[in-house]
Order: sequence, then structure tokens, then C-alpha cells
Amino acid sequence: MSEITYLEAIREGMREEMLRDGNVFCIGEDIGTYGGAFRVTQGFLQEFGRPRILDTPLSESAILGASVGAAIMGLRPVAEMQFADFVANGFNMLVNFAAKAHYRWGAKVPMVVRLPSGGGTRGGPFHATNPEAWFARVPGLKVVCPATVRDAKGLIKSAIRDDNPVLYFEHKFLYRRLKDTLEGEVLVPIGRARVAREGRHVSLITYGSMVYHGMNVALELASEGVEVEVIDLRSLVPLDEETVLESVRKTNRVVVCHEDTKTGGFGGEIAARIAEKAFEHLDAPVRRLGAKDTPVPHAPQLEDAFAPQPADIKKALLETVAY
Amino acid sequence: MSEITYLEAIREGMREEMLRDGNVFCIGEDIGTYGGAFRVTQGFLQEFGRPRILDTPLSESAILGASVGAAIMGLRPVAEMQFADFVANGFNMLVNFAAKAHYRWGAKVPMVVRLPSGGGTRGGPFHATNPEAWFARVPGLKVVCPATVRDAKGLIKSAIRDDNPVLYFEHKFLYRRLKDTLEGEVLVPIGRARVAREGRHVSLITYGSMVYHGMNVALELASEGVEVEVIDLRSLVPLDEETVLESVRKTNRVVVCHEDTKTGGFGGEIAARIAEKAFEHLDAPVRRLGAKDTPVPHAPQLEDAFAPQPADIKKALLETVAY
Amino acid sequence: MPRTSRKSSEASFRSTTEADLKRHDAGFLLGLYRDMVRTRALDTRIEALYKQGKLVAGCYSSRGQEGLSVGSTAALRKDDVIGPMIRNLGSMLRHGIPMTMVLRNYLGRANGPTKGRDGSSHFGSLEHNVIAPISMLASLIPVMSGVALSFLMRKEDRVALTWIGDGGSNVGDFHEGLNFAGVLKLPFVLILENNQYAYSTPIEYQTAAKDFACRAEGYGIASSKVEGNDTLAVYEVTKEAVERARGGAGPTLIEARTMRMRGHAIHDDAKYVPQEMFDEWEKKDPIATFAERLRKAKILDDKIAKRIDDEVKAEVEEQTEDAFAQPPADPAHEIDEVYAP
Amino acid sequence: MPRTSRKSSEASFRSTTEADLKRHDAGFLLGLYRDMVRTRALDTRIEALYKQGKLVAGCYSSRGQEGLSVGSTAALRKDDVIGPMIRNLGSMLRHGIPMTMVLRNYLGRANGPTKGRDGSSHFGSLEHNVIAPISMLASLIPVMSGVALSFLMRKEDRVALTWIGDGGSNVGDFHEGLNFAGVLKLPFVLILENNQYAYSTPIEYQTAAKDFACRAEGYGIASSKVEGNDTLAVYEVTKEAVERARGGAGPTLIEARTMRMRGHAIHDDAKYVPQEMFDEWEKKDPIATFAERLRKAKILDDKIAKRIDDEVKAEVEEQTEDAFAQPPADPAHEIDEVYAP
Ligand SMILES: Cc1ncc(C[n+]2csc(CCOP(=O)(O)OP(=O)(O)O)c2C)c(N)n1
Ligand SMILES: Cc1ncc(C[n+]2csc(CCOP(=O)(O)OP(=O)(O)O)c2C)c(N)n1
Ligand SMILES: [Mg+2]
Ligand SMILES: [Mg+2]
Repeated sequence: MSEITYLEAIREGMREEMLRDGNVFCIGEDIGTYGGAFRVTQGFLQEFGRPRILDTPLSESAILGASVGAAIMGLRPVAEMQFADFVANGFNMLVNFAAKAHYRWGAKVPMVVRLPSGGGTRGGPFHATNPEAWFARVPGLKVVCPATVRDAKGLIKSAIRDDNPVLYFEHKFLYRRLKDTLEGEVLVPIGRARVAREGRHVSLITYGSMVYHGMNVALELASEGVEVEVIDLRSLVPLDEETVLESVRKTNRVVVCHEDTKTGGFGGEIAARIAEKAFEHLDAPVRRLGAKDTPVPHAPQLEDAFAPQPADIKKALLETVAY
Repeated sequence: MSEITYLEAIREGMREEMLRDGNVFCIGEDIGTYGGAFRVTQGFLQEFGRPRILDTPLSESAILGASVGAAIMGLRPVAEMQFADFVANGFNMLVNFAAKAHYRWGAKVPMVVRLPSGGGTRGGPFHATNPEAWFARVPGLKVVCPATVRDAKGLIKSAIRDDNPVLYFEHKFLYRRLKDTLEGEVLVPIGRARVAREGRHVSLITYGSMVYHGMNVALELASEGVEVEVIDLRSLVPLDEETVLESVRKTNRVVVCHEDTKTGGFGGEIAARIAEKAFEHLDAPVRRLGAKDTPVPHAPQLEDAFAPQPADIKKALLETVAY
Repeated sequence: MPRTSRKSSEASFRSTTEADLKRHDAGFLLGLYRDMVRTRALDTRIEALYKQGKLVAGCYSSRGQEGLSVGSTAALRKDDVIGPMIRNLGSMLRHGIPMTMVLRNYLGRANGPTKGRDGSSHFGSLEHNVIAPISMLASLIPVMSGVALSFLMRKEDRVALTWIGDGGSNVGDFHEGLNFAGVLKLPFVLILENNQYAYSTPIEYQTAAKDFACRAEGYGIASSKVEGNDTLAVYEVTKEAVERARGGAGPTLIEARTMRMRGHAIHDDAKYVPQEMFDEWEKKDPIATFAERLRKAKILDDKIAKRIDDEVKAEVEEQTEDAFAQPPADPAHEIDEVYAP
Repeated sequence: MPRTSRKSSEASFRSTTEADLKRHDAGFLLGLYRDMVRTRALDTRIEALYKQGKLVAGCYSSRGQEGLSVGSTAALRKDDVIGPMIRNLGSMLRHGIPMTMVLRNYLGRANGPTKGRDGSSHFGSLEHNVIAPISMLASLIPVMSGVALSFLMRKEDRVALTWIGDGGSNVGDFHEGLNFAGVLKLPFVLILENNQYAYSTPIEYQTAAKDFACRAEGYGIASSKVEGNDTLAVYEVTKEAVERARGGAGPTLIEARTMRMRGHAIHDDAKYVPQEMFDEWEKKDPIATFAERLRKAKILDDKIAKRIDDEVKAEVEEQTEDAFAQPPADPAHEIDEVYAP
């Protein structure tokens, strides 16, 4: 067993599902010959050929719309957005067609949309956003945000097997930064959070790239005697509310953190649920941490001031503990 | 002075601004000859002529994109979406072009998008949604949701005069239901909430159609001895956080309510802010009320079960008071 | 000046002659006629129910366009998949959707196709190879391309067909969907129903193009133009397109010229349409003109016409009764099926 | 098989002869040459800075397409408005953007045109009549239609011009924007830079259309095709289109055939492009071929060429120095200008 990256884990998961089920296919811009802008589908064209690996015209709405149609007919498309940001061009297909089909007329839409998202790579206003909250508020869509190599693989596989449209946000900052050794069949259920680290002084509820930073901060704080419980949500919809509440009931203090902008980010939903459902258990205000309410800036020093940094997380945790 | 409806107030506000400023123009589907699907622009073609009243092809992205371009050149377009729901087809223009222009390169985008939204008229999955939360999370956009005749007029005028893209959510349920007499110049500042009713037992933080229902419930509860303070946000972005917090500090109990679906609705943001910033003042959990997490159903009994009803608001307020 | 048609040369819109009619089996022709009559009868009943306050909300009429829906759908096999739009009631009936399904949906019934969750003819049925539209016009074009893509992937010789209006054809999805289908040579047919208006907007305000069919060239696909009220001509051009698609030669865009004989929806009195235009098109009514032709060809006579009318009347009665007998949508199950299990 | 061009007939792509050249003023022609040289020099410097690790992120080269940008922009007045895309560095320079502005943006400087908030040539300047693109391709088409609409509303005789790639032309906004501009006869020109690839995707996978210019018919607008590496031909067809637009005759879609001579961005080695294709197009390099023609026409000689080279070199040096002398973007003002005051 050798180590693989987060990016390779996505590739492995997809490949295993392609081999297992002839209905699975990949569709997107530059995913064939080029292997995708981030090389996630590298080698797939050679292994599976066209049209199962389908390089498309530059048309996000067609990619997503065709995926909806093929999925309704029983295929299992895995559509790639070259960057998550470009999903804005095919927005309607997801929120109106894919999301509402089953509720309206019982049609299953077993499709996955892969969305390379997030910052830390100086992508600027159009190549670094975290658009998960747009979709997490749409009944009928599922939303997952893997933060580990294992979850990257386990969630892409579960997403492909799911009979609903699943938006799979893969974080670009984690692509080659995370490595792990995986053995056997890796399947991670959608809708189950993960206690990434147990702790008793404060809960950090987070997902995506902030799990990475949060775990580093937690390690650091442990050496200072503060035990942070880190909850990696993994899935925003369905949300594993119970695991969140349980942690809060245990630590009585909580920081909710994401890389997305703060106002209207999904952290508001989580904080609101905690405030409503664990009110009696709170010894401190539910603290929220997110990026500044601006577009994502390009220059390094600006982007670093924009997104929550380890130091910000640490400060918020310590203040919450000290409250 | 005669009574005018909420719908007529929008028309009056637009007309006054058209007369005041030659840069203002109207653009949208069927807004000319037909006067708009809801007749908001009735008479405008006769009064202002083409191209200032511009019937467009059926192309939301072109309507919004052309508005962005014209606005950057210093005109002040007022674009109509035939129904708010169709904004999904021009989503990218708003969230990526309009929202980010000033931040990126200092270009002002003084445009207004009118979005007839909301339910109660049996519009079903595609003609009754409340999509404000998609935009309230986008830095660079302003979002207003008038709930009275005065605000309908005062906010459309302020929106037209604002140098930023403003999304103006006009609620279809209120169009002909609300009447009022307005005198003199009516200008309502964007970003200022309204204490619609003072009370001391519990705060109801709401906007849009729920102000209407909330006020009725508050009246009813007053006769039962419960004094509800109703805060009509009017503007989601900028949010008048101080008026909200002040009310909560006074009543110590709060219900946040909107017609939009609960999960990921803007109520989460509001509840989260209250929970964080008025923690010490809360004698009860921040209660949230929103529609069920489904698409908007069509049949009356389903739609009524879907959206918060006066009885639901009453129950939430009473439970919060009794907590 | 009342407009009556597109600027492009009249001759280029295909129509059929009596000789063409004779090439077809009488039973087939009577079937077309019958399905048009069924469509209008159901449409008329729905309007009546609206006026009686029985519908959940408004209704959309396809009056005057029945031939277009029936003729085009007649060119398909039952296992071909259609994506009907709001004015394709005739397509749904022709493709096997029972009237009661439509009525149950208009009445918001618990066991209607959407259980009251959506209205009008806004539903689909995989059993009948019918995909539901969404309201956002042209969205069905990429989606039906995806349906066609599934046939390509599975090497099935089926065809996907959908319709779009003169207005809806200006939405970006028209472009993305047709271009996508073109580059993959998908078995896909798109019929553009140019009925002169999109809500209140005449085609001159929709596009400066001389016609809509010429857009096909921009996607490298075949095209044709047809008189949409000549049901047989619609059948024939669609049949050619379907055969081309089934043979692997790729998609076709068909422009059919017709007229919306009602307002956009029932609430719209269509005052913006010059009366002369309605008058002129009334003379081209697809049912009346087709009946006339069938009579001339001795395929239809008073007796057969009456039999068909009676049967259709009975069908509408029975199906309406059935729909009314169903229970109303049930809020208890309202949030059950947002997700597939 | 290396592809070298679209399938459509070679002859239909306009090019210019020596006679055409002679119709123009030598100063004007040297100006075109000079701006191409400036563009390549800046492009080359930016690549070098990238390799030295001096840029904030990657960079996009327009190498081989300089003539297209410079030639088309030369057809405009300074008060006309352009919306340059990522490969229109030459358009920006020709329209008056100083090199330092571009460099400051690539270097993320506080007083660059985006103050470090956006990168590369992704910026606009109303002072220079330049609108910034967003990354989402084709979005500029409706937006520039809106710019043109402002001219119509204000009765100004200005023109809006933008560019789109062979790939980007398949986004729905291409359709919505051009159709909108067509129906309103807006003073708008769109140049489709068919450079054979969209990232790794060759045009055959983008569309089955025989060319891109034919799409104009679907919007009822004028079109023309031009050899994109023949700078003078680009100038001439654009000039015609601009005059048509200024005269109230509406928009034009121009397809210009060229070749992207680098990878999509600096990180992309473009291994997917057959070497023969690069070789063939290298021979058609717009600067070398134009220089050759100018020399033949005795407009350019070694001396003038050297003078221009020296001046341009000095300009690049000076402007680069200027850019480096600027302070880096300042996080203290990061959230200041999300909204206009
Ligand atoms: C994307 C989108 N924008 C707006 C609407 C609102 N709308 C519904 S039908 C209609 C007119 C449609 O005209 P056309 O496509 O010609 O079809 P017809 O009704 O004439 O059959 C409009 C504007 C819509 N359904 N979808
Ligand atoms: C809507 C959209 N989808 C995807 C992308 C990612 N992307 C950036 S450039 C590019 C290729 C563009 O090709 P083309 O339009 O031919 O322009 P060229 O780079 O060849 O000049 C892609 C896919 C994008 N920018 N916008
Ligand atoms: Mg129409
Ligand atoms: Mg290209």
C-alpha cells in the first residue's frame, strides 16, 4: 500500500466506480486528452475511451443539462466543472432541473458534479470561491465537502452510488497537500460527520480546508492544555446535526468556521441550529469565523487577510474558551 | 391623496425616478406593450417610449448583462425579471459581473433588478420561490425586500439612486393586498430596518410577506396580553444589525421568520448574529421559522403546509415567550 | 399592419398536397385527426373547468397548434422519448399519456403525476417516455440532449425530441444544447414552434434573424421549415428528422410556422394581437383544414366524424370524472420525496 | 493528422494584397507594426517575470495573435469602448493602456488598476474606455451589448467591440448577447478569435459548424471572415464593421482565423497540439509577415526596425521598473471598496 494524495483518491474512487458500474461516465471540459485542468481524470480516456470520457464544448449549462437528462435515463454522470466558480453559468440546471425532478414527478437524477473550489492558490475573484452555500440551501441537492484523503475517495464513491444529484466540492488547496494510505473498499456514507479529534474544552465545527487548518491549531492548543474537539462535517446536506449537537453538549463552547465568506455562508445555518437546539448547553456565544465579505482577492497578502488563517482560528477558540 | 397599492407604489416610484433622471430606463420581457406580467410598468411605454422602455427578447442573461454594461456607462437600468425565479438563468451576470466590478476595478454598476417573488398565489415550484438568500451572501450586491406600500415606493427610489447593483424583491402576495396613502417625496434609506410595532415580550425579526402575517399575529397576541415587537428588516444587505440587536436586548426573546425555506435561508444568518452578539441578553433560544425544506408546492393545501402560516408564527412566539 | 408570418420566403415552408395525403394509410390519417380532436376537446374542457373555478391555478391553451404536437409525435416510436412543453398537450396524448393524468395534475390530486406538487401539464412519466419540463424555457434542450446521449452511450436506436417557442429559442440553453447535440451527432430532434408571439412580444422583438431554422447551420446540424398547421407536413418533416437521427446522422432543427390562438395563458386576452391576424389564422385551423382534406379524399365523412366526436366526448367525460374522483393532494406527505431513497 | 484550419473554403477568409497595403499611409502601417512589437515585447517580459518567480500567479500569452488585437483595435476611435479578453493585450496597449498598468496588475501592486484584487490583464479602465472581463467566457458579450445600448440611448456615435474564443463562443451568453444586439441594431462588433484550441480542446470538439461566422445569420446580423494573422486584413474588416455599426446598421460578427502559439496558460506545455501545426503557423507569424511586407513596400528597413525595437525595449524597461517601484497591495484597505460609496 502506497500513499496517495487527496487528488489521487478522487481519481481512484471514480475509477473504481467506473469499473464497477458501466452506467458511470465522466463529462466535462478538457477531461479527456488533457486529463482535466487539475489532472483528476488523467488516464481515463486511455482506459475507458470516448464517449464514456467525454470532452465537451465550453458550455457549463449543456454539461449539467445533459448530465440531468442522462441521469434521468439511468446513467450516472460525473460532471466536472473546470473550476467550481463556473457553476454559476449552469446554475439553473442544478437548482431547478436536477433538484426538483424527484419531488415533482419522481424522477431520480443520480448525477455527481465535481467542483474544484476554494482558495489559498491565488486564484482571485473567479477561481477561488467556495460556492457550497448556494446549493446547500436548495432542497433536492446533496452537498459534500471532503477534507481528508479517505473522505475524498469514500465520498466520491458514495456520491456516484447515490440516486440524487450530489455536489462534490473538492478543495484545490488540499489536492496535493494531503496524503494517506487507504486499504480495501473505502465507502463513506453521505450525511455523517466525523469527529476528527476529541476534546473537551471547545468544539470546532468545520469542513473543507478549514479542517486542515483546524487540526493543526488543535494540535498546537493541545500542547497549551486546551483540548479542542474538531468536527469535520464532511456533508452539509444532509447535515449530521446530532453529531454537532452532541459535541456542543459535551464542550459547551463552540466555534463554527469555514473558508467561505461569513455573511450568508453555511456557518450561519449551523450556528443558528446550535443556538436554537443546544441553547441550555452553551457557556459562551456561538462564535462564527469565515472569510471577509468581499470577493476573493488575488494578491497573496490580500487573500491571506481575506480567508480565516490558523491564527484567527486559534484566537477564536481561545476567546471562546476564556469567555 | 388617494390610496395606492404596493404595486402602484412601485410604479409611482419608478415613474418619479424616470422623470427625475434621464439616465433611468426600464428593461425586461413584456414590460412595454403589455406593461409587464404584473402590470407594474403599465403606461410607461406610452409615456416614455422605446428604447427607454425596452421589451427584450426572452433572454435573462442578456437583460442582466446589458444592464450591467449600460450601468457601467452611467445609465441606471431597472431590469425586470418576469418572475424572480427566472433570475437563475442570469445568475452569473449578477454574482460575478455586477457584484465584483466595483471591488475589482472601481466601476460603479448602478442597476436595479426587480424580482417579483414569493408564494401564496399557487405559483408552484418555478413561480413562487424566495431567492433572496442566494444574493444576500454575495458581497457587492444589495438586497431589499419591501413589505409596505411606503417602503415599496421609498426603496425602489433609493435603489434606483444607489450606485450599486440592488436586488429589489417585490412580493407578489402583497401587490394588490396592501394599500396606503403616501404624501410628498418618499425615500427610504437602504440598510435601515423598521420597528413595525413596538413590544416588550418578544421580538419578531422578519421581512417581506411575513411582516404582513406577523403584524396580524402581533395584533391578535396583543389582545391576549403578549406584546410582540415586530422588526421589518426591509433591507437584508446592508443589514441593520443594530436595530435587531437593540430589540433583542430589550425583549430578551426572539423569533426569526421568513417565507423562504428554512435551511440556508437568510434567517440563519440573522439568528447566528443574534446568538453571537446578544448572547447575554437571551432568555430563550433564538427560534427560527421558515418554509419546509422542499420545492414550493403548487396545490393550495400543500403550499399552505409548506410556508409559515399565522398560526405557526403565533405558536413560535408563544412558545418563546413561555420558555 | 398585422403581421402574418416570418419574412423568409413563403415557399420554403414545407406543406403537403393531396398526392402526399394519398400516400398514407387512411387509418393513420384518421388517427392523426382523432388525436387532434382529442387534444382540442381536452384543452376546451380544461378552459371550461378554469372558468368554473375548478382548477388549482391558470391554464395554457395549445389551441391552433394541435396539429404540430400530434403530427410531430406521430413520427416517433413509443420508446422514443419526448420532452413536451406547455403547448404540447397533443404530444402527451399522442405518446400515450391518459387524459386523467393531465386532469389530475390540473386539479392537484394526490395520485396525479406530481401529487399536486406541480400543476398543469408540467409533469413527466418515465413509463410513457415523457420527460417533464421546467418553467425556465429552453432548459429542456440540453436535458433532452442528455437523454439522446444516453441512447448513444447504450447503443440504443432511440430518439429524443422536444419543442421550443420562438421566444424560448433566444435563451442561452438553446445554443448550448443544440451545439452540444451537434458536435456529438446525437439522435435528437428540436421543433421550434414559431407561433408569432412570446407572451405579448412579437417575433420582431425577439430576433432580427430572417427565420429560426437558419440557426441550425451554426451548430452544423440539419434543418427544415414546415407549415405547422399542415399536420401531415409536420409529420413528414419530423419523420425525416427522426430517421436521420436514428441512422446516426445527428440532430435536426425544424421550424414550424403556426399561430398561438389564445392569450399566453387563460388570464391574458391577447389584445396586443391584431384581430386580422387571428382571423387569417383561424382559416388555417389545423383540425378544420385537415378534416376538409380528409373529406375530399373520402377518408372522413359525417358518420366517421360523428363517431370520433362521440368517442372523444365520452373519453373526456370519463377521464374528467376519474380525475375528480381522486383524493386531493395530501400535506401529510408533503416533505416525503424531496430525495430519492 | 495535424489540423490547420476550419473546413470552410479557404478563399472566404479575407486577406490583403500588396495593393491593399499601398492604399494606407506608411505612418499608420508602421504604427500597427510598432504596436505588435510592443505587445510581443510586453508578453515576452511577462513570461520572463513568471519564470523568475516575480508574478503573483500564472500568465496568459497572446503570442501569434498580436496582429488580431492590434489590427482590430486600430479600427476604433479612442472614445469607442473595448472589452478585451485575456488574449487581447495588444488591444489594451493600442487603446492607450500604459504597460505599467498591466505590469502592476500582474505584480499585485497597491496602485495597479485592481489594487491586487484581480490579476493578469483582468482589469478595466473607464478613463481608457476599457471594460474589464470576468473569467466566465462570453459574459462580456451581453455586457458590451449593454455598453452599445448606452450609445443608442444617448445618441452617441460610439461603438462597442469585444472578442471571444472558439471555445467561449459556445457559452449561452454568446447567443443571448448577439441576438439582443441584433434585434436592437446596436453599434456592436464581436470578433471571434478562432485560434484552433480552447485549452486542450480542438475546434472539432467544440462545434460541428463549418465555421463560426455563419452563426451571425441566426441573429440577423452581418458577418465576415478574415485571416487573423493578416493584421491589415483584420484592420479592414473591423473598420467596415465599425463603420456599419456607427452608421446604425447594427452589429457584425467577425471570425478571425489564427493560432494560439503557446499553451492555454504558462503552466500548459500544449503537448496536445501537433508540432507540425505550430511549425506551419510559425511561418504565418503576424509580426514577421507584416515586417516582411513593409520591407517589400519600402516602409520598413533595418534602421527603422532597430529604432522601433530600441524604443520598445526602452519602454518595456522603463514601465517594468515603474511597476516594480510601486508598493504591494495593502490588506489594510482590503474591504474598503466592495460597494460604491
Ligand atoms: C427563461 C424564462 N424566462 C421567462 C419565462 C416566462 N415566460 C413563460 S412563457 C413566456 C413566453 C414564451 O414564448 P414562446 O417561447 O414563444 O412560447 P409560446 O408561449 O409562444 O408557445 C415567458 C416570457 C420563462 N418561462 N422562462
Ligand atoms: C464559462 C467558462 N467556462 C470555463 C472556463 C475555463 N476556461 C478558461 S479559458 C478556457 C478555454 C478558452 O478557449 P477559447 O474560448 O477558445 O479562448 P482561447 O484561450 O483559445 O483564446 C476555459 C475552458 C471559463 N473561463 N469560463
Ligand atoms: Mg411563441
Ligand atoms: Mg481558442
